[in-house]
Amino acid sequence: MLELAIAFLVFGLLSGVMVLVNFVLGPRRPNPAREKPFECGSPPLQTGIGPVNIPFFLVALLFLLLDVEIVFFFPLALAFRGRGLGGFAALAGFVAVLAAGFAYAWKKGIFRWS
Amino acid sequence: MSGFDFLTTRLEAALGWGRKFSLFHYPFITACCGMEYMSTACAHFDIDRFGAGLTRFSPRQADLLLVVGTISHKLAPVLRTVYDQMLEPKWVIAFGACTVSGGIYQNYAVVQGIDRIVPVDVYIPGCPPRPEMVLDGLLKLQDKIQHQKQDWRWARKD
Amino acid sequence: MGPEGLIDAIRARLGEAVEGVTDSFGDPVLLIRPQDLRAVMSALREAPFDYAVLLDLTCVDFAAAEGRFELVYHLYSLSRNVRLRLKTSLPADRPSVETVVGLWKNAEWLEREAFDMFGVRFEGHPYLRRILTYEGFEGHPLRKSYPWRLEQPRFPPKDEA
Amino acid sequence: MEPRTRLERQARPESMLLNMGPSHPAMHGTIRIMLELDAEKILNAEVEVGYLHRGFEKTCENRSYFNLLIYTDRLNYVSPLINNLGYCMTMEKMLGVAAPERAQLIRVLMSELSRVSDHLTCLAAMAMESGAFTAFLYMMKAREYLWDVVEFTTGARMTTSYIRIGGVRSDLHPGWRGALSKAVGETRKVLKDVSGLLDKNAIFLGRTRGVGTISKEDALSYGWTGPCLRSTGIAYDVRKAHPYLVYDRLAFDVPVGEFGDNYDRYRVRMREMEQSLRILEQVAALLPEAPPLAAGPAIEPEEAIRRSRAERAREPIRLSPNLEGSEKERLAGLSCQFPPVAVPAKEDAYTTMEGLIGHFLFFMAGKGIRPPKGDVYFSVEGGNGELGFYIVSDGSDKPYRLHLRAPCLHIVSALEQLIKGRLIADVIPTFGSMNMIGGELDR
Repeated sequence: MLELAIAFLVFGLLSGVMVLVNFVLGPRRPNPAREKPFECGSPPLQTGIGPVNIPFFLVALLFLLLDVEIVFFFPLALAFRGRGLGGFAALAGFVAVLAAGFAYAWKKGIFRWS
Repeated sequence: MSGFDFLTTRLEAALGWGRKFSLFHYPFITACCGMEYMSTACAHFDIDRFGAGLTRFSPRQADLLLVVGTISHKLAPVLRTVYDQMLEPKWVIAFGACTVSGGIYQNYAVVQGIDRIVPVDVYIPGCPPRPEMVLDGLLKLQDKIQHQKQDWRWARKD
Repeated sequence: MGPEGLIDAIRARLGEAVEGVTDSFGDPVLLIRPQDLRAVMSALREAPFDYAVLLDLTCVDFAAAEGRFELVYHLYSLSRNVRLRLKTSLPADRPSVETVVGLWKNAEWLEREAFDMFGVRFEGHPYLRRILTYEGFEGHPLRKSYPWRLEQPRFPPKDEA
Repeated sequence: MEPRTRLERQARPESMLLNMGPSHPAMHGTIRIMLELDAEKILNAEVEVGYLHRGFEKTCENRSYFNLLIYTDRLNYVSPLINNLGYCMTMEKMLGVAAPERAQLIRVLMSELSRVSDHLTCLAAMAMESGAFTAFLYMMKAREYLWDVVEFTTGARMTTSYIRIGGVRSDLHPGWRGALSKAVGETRKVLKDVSGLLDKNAIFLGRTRGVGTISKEDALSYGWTGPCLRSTGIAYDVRKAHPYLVYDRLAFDVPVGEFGDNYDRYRVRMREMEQSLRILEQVAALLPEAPPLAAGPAIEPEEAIRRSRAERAREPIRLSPNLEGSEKERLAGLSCQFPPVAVPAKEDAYTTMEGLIGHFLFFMAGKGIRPPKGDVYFSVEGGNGELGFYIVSDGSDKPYRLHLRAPCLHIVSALEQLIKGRLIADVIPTFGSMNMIGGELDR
């Protein structure tokens, strides 16, 4: 339990210092041109963001889903350490469910843009 | 020298040291000097040995504007926009004779030196400059960064 | 058919549209009347001569000396591997000629460049706009009347900005 | 602001307008593509050029024929020696002059070195923009070796202005055979590595095979020439169609693609590099060893002047070789002596009155090289296609009009058609495979 507390303390301190250093040392010189979007240097053709298209949204959703799955791998791997094949089977089941969802999305043509 | 001054000079020296060895450059490449920039950035002459190897293609993440090649009047506003959109602290290197003074093109189309558009820190002459001259220019900029008055939030504006 | 035969065949085919044939360092040059330039070009592009490629289109400013602009077209026939140069003279005060955009697709940019650099108007061009210089540029730089070093900067010099 | 461009006028309100602007890593800094997008699909595109318009043609009208050679280097700055060659051969056609045999062989050697470095740079940029950074580094390494050969001889890596009207500036440097064979060997090794990396690479094939396809008729209608035209299957190469220099005596073939898509343009350039290396080896075999220089140490110019003041120099003297026009005995093989279109020999200029007068007459305003009145068009096979010079001369020492037929302008004018209806990611390899060079496109 102790090393967990130390870990949180160190990481919290480190990120705090980094944010603080950035806040202290970063010069502030507001410049109106910096508010405009960067479009390779030429004046933007359109102000504001137009309507967002559905395909972007679907891919973002799918990414979120699978990314969270990967984050779950770490605690699962720790929890099932040393449980041998049983542990691996449990993990495989978890992955299989999500893989089935991914295959279904792929077949439904989430990645076909035209 | 009071205690606080000692601290700020040590801080400025550290800031200068940190900033000069992690220059993310924005290659604003247009013309023939771009070929020489490719040789400088690649394995043979390797600009990365001096900490300036990482090219950032967005002005938000770059602190060194490397203007390479001829800047024509049609491109001048683009250069000005990119310079304005860079975050502080920022430096500008004029790479090649066309950026320094318009070079061999003194006519209706070419800006006679980019210091008419953006403030320039280091001028690298040559048409195109040899890669060694470019690295020398980079070292000169690093000296300038180390010994200049560092800019930070509460730095005195004297 | 040899070069001489080709020129005679073209003259026969085009009739009086061809004002003259000259020779420049070994290359045949046809002088064409501006008003039936389009007809000449489409005829040369078709079967017997099939000049499939519009190699180049340039303009030369003789306004000071002879009060005229000269449009120079270079055509190239792939099957017979031979080039042909055509010239038309346009009055210096209002140079305009019919576009050849329908015949060759690269004519759009070539004509835009001739318009940008010399001010030659091409009737029927879909999008005749400056190509090399920028929006606020007055005048046509490659004309002999335009001074060589007259800059039109888009920025006031930095120190007054 | 009211819409000025055609794209903004025709744009549908709900689509997104985006600039793939001049200052973009894949746009080589000088092209702006205005895109009308529906998510990732490009509905309409408009290409704007002219960001590197440097007034080349206007500047040439105010320079003498000899002085404007330096501007030709900076046209297609990836293969500078081919521009020199194009300009000088156009002038030679107008002056009715021919370069001697050795100068022609050196010219072929130099222009083939330039062609290989042109294709290397183009494919390196195309590969890097599609993500293959390793291929970029390999090819830049190979290009360094090629530039070493050019630098040892001409003194500059890129902007050499080494090929002069009537011949070349000076002879090849003594160790050129070793440097050339090392460069050719290294380039072959790199070509093998890169084709291993990219030829059957699923990602590279996915992005280039079938992307940016153009038909034969469209390619001809757009006036395409060079590797891009050959990728559609039409074997038009100026070196074969209108042989110049010694190309008719050299054995090389013209690689041709089938579909005219990005992958074919890549393959045609790769195979063309192998042909160029073949040419380099043949020319190296054809080139005899340079005749040994006269005995005796090379003396400095002021020493020669001092001696010639004392009494007229009888035995031939030798000046230090770094002066242009020195090594007089070799000049006969390097540039055409009669009519005098090259810089007069320095040995004469320093020691005899006629040489001195000749030297001044060559460089004096209004004297120099004055071709007869008239206009001339001549073209060579550049890195991107048919590089043609159209020169109108009015008899003075300045060209009345000098126009460059830029192969890039014709190739890039087809870009709008090639990317319409495709995805944004397809713009990058399509534009990369066209090898747009700003200096040549916008002049």
